[in-house]
Amino acid sequence: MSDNLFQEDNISVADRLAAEALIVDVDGYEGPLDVLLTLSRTQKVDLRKISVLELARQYLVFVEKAKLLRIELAADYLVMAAWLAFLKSRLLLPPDPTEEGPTGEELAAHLAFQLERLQAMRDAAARLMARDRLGRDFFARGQAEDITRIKTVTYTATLLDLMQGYARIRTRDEFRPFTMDRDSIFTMEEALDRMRGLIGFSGGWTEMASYLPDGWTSDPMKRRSATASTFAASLELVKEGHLDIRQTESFAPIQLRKKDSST
Amino acid sequence: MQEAEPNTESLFEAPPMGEQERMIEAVLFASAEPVTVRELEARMPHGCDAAEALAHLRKRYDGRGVQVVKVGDAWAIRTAADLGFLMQKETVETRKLSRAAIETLAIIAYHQPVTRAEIEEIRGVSVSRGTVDQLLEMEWIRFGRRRMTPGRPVTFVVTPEFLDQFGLESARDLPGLKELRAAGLLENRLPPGVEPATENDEDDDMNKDGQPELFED
Amino acid sequence: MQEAEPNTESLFEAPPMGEQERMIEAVLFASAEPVTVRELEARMPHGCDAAEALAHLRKRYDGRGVQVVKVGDAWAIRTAADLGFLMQKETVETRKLSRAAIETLAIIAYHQPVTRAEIEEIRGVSVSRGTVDQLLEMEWIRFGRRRMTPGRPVTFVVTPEFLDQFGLESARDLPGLKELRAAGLLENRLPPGVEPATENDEDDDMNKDGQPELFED
Repeated sequence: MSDNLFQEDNISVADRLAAEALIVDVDGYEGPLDVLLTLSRTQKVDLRKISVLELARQYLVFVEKAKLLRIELAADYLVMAAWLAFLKSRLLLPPDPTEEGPTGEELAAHLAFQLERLQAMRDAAARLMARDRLGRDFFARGQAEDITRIKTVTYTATLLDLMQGYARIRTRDEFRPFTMDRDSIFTMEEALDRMRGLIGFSGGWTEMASYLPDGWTSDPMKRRSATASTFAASLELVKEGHLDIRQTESFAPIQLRKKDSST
Repeated sequence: MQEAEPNTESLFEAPPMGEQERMIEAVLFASAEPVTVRELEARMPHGCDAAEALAHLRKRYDGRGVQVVKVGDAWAIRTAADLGFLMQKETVETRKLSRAAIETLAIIAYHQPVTRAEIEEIRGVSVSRGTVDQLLEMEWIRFGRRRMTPGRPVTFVVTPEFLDQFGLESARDLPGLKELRAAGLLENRLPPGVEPATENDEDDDMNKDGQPELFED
Repeated sequence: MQEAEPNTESLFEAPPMGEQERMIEAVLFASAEPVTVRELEARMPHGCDAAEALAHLRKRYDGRGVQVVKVGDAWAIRTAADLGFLMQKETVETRKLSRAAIETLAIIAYHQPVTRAEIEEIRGVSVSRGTVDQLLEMEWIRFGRRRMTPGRPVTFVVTPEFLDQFGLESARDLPGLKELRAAGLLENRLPPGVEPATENDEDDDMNKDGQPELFED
């Protein structure tokens, strides 16, 4: 029974027609989410009550049909198809307790949320554009007045001018390399030398920050340079097989440990 | 007459409220752009209460052919929307926005401040450079504060020009905003299984002068 | 859409006088030129009496901050003459900042705090005193702390007025190089070997350390 659902033989005529209509116009769609939203309308229910399983099936029909018609679908359509096939199997098979990660229901709920949110934004955009507009429905002063001509010159520039100005200079730099003279640079070579000497003594996990050389931790410029080169040196040592490195989450301290040769 | 010495006069007393109302009426009529209360008071004699005078003026124009409207924290006079049919001569041909640009604009308005990645997550497709450029150029959106998440992405917000264009007093008056929020559709809900990015507000690697490392490349 | 009806409707009856007054008010407000009675009637629904509505409107604005005035044989809304002193700001002339000033400002914004010598090194040309003075006078930049290096040169930083002007909440919100590139602003590559346009921002009384006497107060 459930096997049947994986076969594409039992496609209803209505599904085929719907899929073909989509394919003819595939260029007119803005990606897989847009197609899913269009397909979901055939269910004729509130988006909150949509059957994601049914939707996944419809989408897979659509992709299958495109293949039959030898229509090149962009990669993101195929990625969505693979993901929906995975979701479908998760929804149909009993949950495997050993498997980690979100359940099929959670994934389905999120997809339904995405569709509802996209639809809501489209509705909102339509309501926004339907509002009375300046210069179309209501109007500003047609003739700003100039009674007393007291001329004061002010100079203006826009953010775009500023960015373009900066871009102009930096683009020039690509051909006339610019280097600031900086004395607060701790090179990676220096860091590597230092680390090689130190890692032999450490047993457990130690924060990388504790490897920074003395006198390089208070001045932010120096600390930044020392941190960057120590981190680069650590990666090099990991690559060479001397060190383990870990970070529990974004912005958490980076920790190092001498690689235990017994494990 | 008296106005020749508004400065010396004002040392003693602010003009009567009716007079303040006239002044605001004149300034708002003369200007095509919205004028802030601060700008109004800077132009008026010392001691004037532009906010109160504005409230009176607004009431006076209630139901008339022109209206005193609020745009962000500024004020402007605009013709009543129901008389738009008289103005064919003044209508300016507005540039047609693409569907992508309209949706992007709506997402920025309803979700602001919002990053490019978030816009793409909501629309399900990547946002083309031209779309954002067009909206920036029209001055309907601008860069907002950087998001304090990895990569420190810039955010986009809508501008007072946007509010003026659509006759909104503030972004809180966007149509359907409350309902969308109540339905949870303005939340930035991550797909299940994805760790939320930490909102790490202060970054030690930033020196005192606000120079993020981004600018050092 | 609305235009369709008034014509058929008006075959029977002109809008009430109050409504005609509103129409004239809106048209006079929005049009760039004074409008004649004939033009007014051509725009209004059939059967309107623009002259009578104008007389009412004129009376309504009597003594207000703006007046309905006759210009030749046409009509316009103008600020009351006694309030002219409020309009001075309307005639501010704005000019684009020079390229040298924009580049200097951009460098200060992206690299602050930055010394004059560093600005010159980045721009590749000397920075004229006039440029810096202009930016200081506009209150877009100010002096920062002195750099603790030989000569103790002063540094420049941008001001809150600058952030306000450019709609930024902090200097950190300036788009980074990567974003400039994404926005297509870094594409204007000069072919290798081509000298950038020479700007002789000469400044002779400046010594090598970028310490003109200006800053030696």
